[in-house]
Amino acid sequence: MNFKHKYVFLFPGLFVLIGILIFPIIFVVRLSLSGWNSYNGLNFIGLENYVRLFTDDPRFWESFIRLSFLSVTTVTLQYVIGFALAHMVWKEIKFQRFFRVLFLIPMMTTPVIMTVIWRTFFHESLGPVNDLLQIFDVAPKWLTDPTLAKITVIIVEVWQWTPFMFLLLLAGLLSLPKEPFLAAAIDGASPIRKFIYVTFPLMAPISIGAIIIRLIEASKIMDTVYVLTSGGPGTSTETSSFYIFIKGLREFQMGYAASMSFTYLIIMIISLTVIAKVLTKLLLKE
Amino acid sequence: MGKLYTFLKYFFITVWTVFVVAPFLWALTTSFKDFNSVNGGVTYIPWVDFEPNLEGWRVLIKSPAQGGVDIVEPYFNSLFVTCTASLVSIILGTLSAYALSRYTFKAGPIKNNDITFFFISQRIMPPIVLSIPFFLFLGAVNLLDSLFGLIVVYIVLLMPIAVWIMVDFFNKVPREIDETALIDGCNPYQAFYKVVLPNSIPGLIVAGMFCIIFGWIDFFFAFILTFTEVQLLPVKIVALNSSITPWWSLSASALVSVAPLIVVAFIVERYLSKGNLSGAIK
Amino acid sequence: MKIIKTCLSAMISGVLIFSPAFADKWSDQFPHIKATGDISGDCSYEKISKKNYKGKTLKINTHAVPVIGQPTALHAEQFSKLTGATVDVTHTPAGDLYAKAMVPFKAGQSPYDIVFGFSNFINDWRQYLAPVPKKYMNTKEMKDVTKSHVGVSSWDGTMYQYPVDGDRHYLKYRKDVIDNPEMQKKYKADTGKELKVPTTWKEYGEMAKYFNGWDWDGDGEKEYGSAEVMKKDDLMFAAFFSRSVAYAKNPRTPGGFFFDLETMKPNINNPGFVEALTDWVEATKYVPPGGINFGLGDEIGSFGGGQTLFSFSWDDAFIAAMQDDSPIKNKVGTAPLPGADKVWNRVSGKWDNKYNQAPYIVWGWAVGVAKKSKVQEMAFDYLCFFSNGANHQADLAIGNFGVNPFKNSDFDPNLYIDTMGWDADIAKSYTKTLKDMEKSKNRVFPLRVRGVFEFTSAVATGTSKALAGQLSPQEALDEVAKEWEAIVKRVGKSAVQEDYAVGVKMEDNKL
Amino acid sequence: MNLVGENLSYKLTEELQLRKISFNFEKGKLYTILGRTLSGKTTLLKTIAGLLMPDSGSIRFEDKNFLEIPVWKRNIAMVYQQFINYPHLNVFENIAFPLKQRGLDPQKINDEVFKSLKLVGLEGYEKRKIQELSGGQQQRVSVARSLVKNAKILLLDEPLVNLDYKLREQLREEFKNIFVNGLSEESIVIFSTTDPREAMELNGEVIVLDEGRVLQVGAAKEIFENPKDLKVAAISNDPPMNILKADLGSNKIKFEDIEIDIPDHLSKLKDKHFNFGIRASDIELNDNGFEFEVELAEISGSETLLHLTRGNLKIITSIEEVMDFKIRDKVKINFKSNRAYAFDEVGNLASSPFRGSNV
Repeated sequence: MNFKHKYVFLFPGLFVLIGILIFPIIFVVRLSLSGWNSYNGLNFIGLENYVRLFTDDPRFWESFIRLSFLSVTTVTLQYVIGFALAHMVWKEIKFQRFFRVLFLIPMMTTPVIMTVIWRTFFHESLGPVNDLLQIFDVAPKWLTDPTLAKITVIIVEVWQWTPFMFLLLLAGLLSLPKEPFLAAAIDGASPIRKFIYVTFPLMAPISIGAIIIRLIEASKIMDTVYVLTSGGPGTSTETSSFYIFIKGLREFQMGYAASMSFTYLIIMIISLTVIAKVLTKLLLKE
Repeated sequence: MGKLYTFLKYFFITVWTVFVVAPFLWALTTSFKDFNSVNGGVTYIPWVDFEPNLEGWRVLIKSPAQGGVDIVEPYFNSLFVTCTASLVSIILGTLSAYALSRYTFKAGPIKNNDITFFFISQRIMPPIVLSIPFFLFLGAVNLLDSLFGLIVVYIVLLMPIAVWIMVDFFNKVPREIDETALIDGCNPYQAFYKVVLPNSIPGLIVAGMFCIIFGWIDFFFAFILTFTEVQLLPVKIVALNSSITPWWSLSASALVSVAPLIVVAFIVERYLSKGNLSGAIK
Repeated sequence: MKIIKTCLSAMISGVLIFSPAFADKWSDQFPHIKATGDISGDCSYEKISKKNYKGKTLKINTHAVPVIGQPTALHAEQFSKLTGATVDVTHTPAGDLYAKAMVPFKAGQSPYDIVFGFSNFINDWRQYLAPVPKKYMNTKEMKDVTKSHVGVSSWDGTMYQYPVDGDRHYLKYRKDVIDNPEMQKKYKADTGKELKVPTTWKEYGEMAKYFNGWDWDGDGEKEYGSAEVMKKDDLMFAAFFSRSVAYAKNPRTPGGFFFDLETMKPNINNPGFVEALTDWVEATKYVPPGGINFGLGDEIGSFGGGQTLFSFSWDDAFIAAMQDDSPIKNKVGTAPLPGADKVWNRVSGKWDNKYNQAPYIVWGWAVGVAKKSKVQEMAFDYLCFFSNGANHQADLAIGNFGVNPFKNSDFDPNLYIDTMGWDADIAKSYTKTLKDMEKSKNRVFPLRVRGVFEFTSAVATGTSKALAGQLSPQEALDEVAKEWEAIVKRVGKSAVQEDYAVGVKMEDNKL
Repeated sequence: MNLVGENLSYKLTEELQLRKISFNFEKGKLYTILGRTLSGKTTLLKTIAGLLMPDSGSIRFEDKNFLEIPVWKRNIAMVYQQFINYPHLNVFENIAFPLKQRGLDPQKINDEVFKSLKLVGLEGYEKRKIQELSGGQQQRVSVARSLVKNAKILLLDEPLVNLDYKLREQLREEFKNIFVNGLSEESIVIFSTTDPREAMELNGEVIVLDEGRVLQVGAAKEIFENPKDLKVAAISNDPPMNILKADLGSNKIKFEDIEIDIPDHLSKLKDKHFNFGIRASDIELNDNGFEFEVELAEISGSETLLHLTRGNLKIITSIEEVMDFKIRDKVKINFKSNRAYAFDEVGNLASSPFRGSNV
């Protein structure tokens, strides 16, 4: 099928998007070539910002590595847990509707607000977690130990966004064709074999899509870090987007922040493309 | 084997349920606390551990002059902006997604997948930096601090999600259905809205839900692009977070702000239960 | 000045004695000022009610409710009733106030007529703000503002920020422990030292450590030594400077606390600052669990909730502790920031082994009127009204309003004894503490050079790495110094120097 | 007035799907497009329907340039091998859909729908949802929908292939009646299939398609009796015709170590080397025949297919009864050589039992 009507379908959305974005994107590039900050206007300083970024800012690259660690870990956990949960409430189970709705809800909370709740939750002297853990005579430093603080960020992220995976994967499971399962049942395959050889391969395409989109979202991880730890202790939970936020809106080095964002964008596009390719190869066995 | 699996299943579900519910329960009790019952040691149960009061909730409807935040108007603003932007995004996104799923486009090296990725990639850029150009852009067209301006920006935020989900969805709807409609005398537009659309409701529901969620929870653009005329819920609630953290009213607001979306969750679940999500057509 | 003060106290005692009888037409209408009634002045209720701003709109961006946000909204409501103006108020979290106003400023817009912020925003904002007109400089209310707060609100003699609040860092302690003879005996027995209000950071540290981790007030909960802002956010650097002034602000070496004004070489990594940071790293051992992730809100909750022995920084924690429903009301005391037995002399390159103490007139709430505002007169009228006698006194009396003393007339202990029910000796030590800071000749003012947030953010990052144990104090501050030098280079040495000179002039008592 | 296609070519990505195809379809006739999977059948049907635009060539119908008419105005009907219906509509609404689209009045629609429901034997199902029907019923609905339009061109793209064996047999019979007898003189029916038997049974004009080319056009009987070349022979027989490299000796045909007598119709062959073709059904079990070894035995319906080997020879034979063979059993067979074909070395038909040597 190929009619000229296709443009009528595609263009409204595409042009609205481009129309709204063309100016901002061009401006970001222009901004990244300027020293726009609290005392400078939109001057032109060439590639100075990029030179600074690539030669004199280890903090950005450290935050990038931290971001990669955090996003890959959280997305992996979200995927595994989300898949497990979806698989469990896929077939008949008691209170199925209740669980399905319940498991969706964390995603619907506003991160900046909900993380405040989490902060009180993990508060080392006023929060319930350590209060209850007193029974075992331990008091983990949820927010003040460099390693544990990362884990706390991961816990909160997993709580918030596992529902995203859960929903997509549950929807995927519910739309699977029945025939392969019948065939597997006739062959007398065990549940584990059935999962490995039937369910999982059938879910591969939807898995790839969900993982990629979650990686995009997880890479912007910021609210959680901001509210929970402000990147601390030290710089141990500082992520790229949070660092860009500090440079941009806190220190108001907008030009520099723009160059970081632009660099970040390029790196993300490249790495997401690579990740998508690798995942396709791994999961679809092409 | 089966027994062990069932046991593990229920065990895991229980653990996860506790994990999901815990912060909400904590928010619920905290919402009835005051300064002393938060800061004087950990307390759990109202009347037993601490004397509950409704101040945390009252703050949400009191005027700022009385020390409240008055979220009523922002609540409706948020609903309006979120729903309108979601609706527009879904309409435009669905049309584009349909085109990308059904037709082939080629402009030089750019093909369908690249256009789809272009849509999705709009979500990669960190919002911090984009907010400044958006500010200038909306300023230039005189849309700052207006509902319409926010809707325009949210469309950029939400349309990629709609396109992504709908392309995926349409790819699973056999194209022979559209072809049959054409053969049966529908022009492409009629085929789209008489045949394809009615069969895409599950996809539209999921896409709509994601749009509503991502619109509802956005803080950053709402924060930068509004001043006094228009206030959205998250901005208003975050404005509570002053140097004396009012954990009680933040807790209450967290519960209030998630409430309308629970309705959305029920709608989505209904469609899930029907089992016809994600294009189960053949 | 004295006359006003006498008048005031007379009036307040009047209120106390004849309270039910006291009423004027304004306090009937505005219960907020029922304690005093309208107080005559150039922006009193009476005067402002003569203005007619019907049909005009005033747009204000202020801090979140209640701290400063609530009085803003409240006075806006009153102002609107008096003048017929429409006043729109938005509330923004502290950390975002700067950007919220700066983004439109840079874009050449001024969506707000009045913007609230911190006093150290002044250098970045002043080009977008209208100077306070002479008319308001000469009001009765303005004449009452202390010299240092006029200084904080002004840039090189021109006032850009309308004084509505006064802030400084000082020490807060648990009176019921420090003044308790039994505790004093116990402390003496265990450590061989006197238990008293600490005058040096070392004493502060020793006491905090001793009183860390056990239940010394018998409420069934463990208590801890000190609550401090250690979270790597926008306020952390201020806590560090509070701890540094004793070691690094040497009255014998004028010409710059943060930089050597001559060379613009950062002082930040000199032994004075390193000593302060070493103390601070030590302090992580006597803060409550999670203490190194405490922001200001946590500090207020922790000390104000009775969890710690000490705290320093802004007024709020003290005010919270002194609230009516607080379990430790009237059990807390105030004192100047601790000092040190030695102070670094950057000229001689040696320690001066002399006791040194210096107040840190840290930034507080500040507010300005946008240059592009079309309703400047109304805006200044509003601000003048905001801080008129009646409103200011009523605001002071409400702890979480965040309005703190900045007028000479505020240093009257009766104000706090009468309206807020403070114990007399607490109120006296409070006002004395504040007043003494005004008198001190060895003060530090906030850094107010251009790009100030680049500098303070570097300090926060560096010190927070030290607190987290990622770097030693010396390494951390060397890193900060390196960063500062880079910023100076980027911004332009002479530009920073020019800005900094204004602050140094104040510090060196030349302005 | 005919549906005439000339030199139609269509390219998808780099691969040609149709290579210069021409045809001339007359009204009132049934055409069968026979070809293997991916031979271009569906592409051709979609091109006729207007769903694909050929890269070159032309289609004319009723003296109009058909390519200029968009699909939705062509008045055609199409049935897919997948059972395509509108899942959001019930049976009645599905069948009524094209009529509503034409704007007919409700009474007329009602009559027409019930007429075609009856034709496909689905009376009483009109309120059912599509998902509640079996595969065969779903396909009946889509056939009914295509019939109800009374379209001038009816395209059926392997409508039976996704049904099970029994149902296929039954529907094939019914369809034949419907298409051959139930259609007006004005209609052209084009039926595509991979199954030669289906083509034979439908007994219309057959177009043999392979790799986007038309190999042979002719009546079903003609294609069966005189396949133009080896390819047609392969496509039009199921199981495919056995082709053995043979030499013509004096009075004997030799392949490998087997020698059989030359039947009359092969006696005039010119070439010494040729391809000996014999259908599986023309090989019979015979105790006096040649011994082969069973490599594989499969039972299909009421017949048994035997894959046999002897040295380098591999042949398939079908036996009209269900028999139980084991692998490596020895069987003896005989070739009904009077039903054998000869193809020259290039592959063209040299001689058939029905036509003799074509020289």
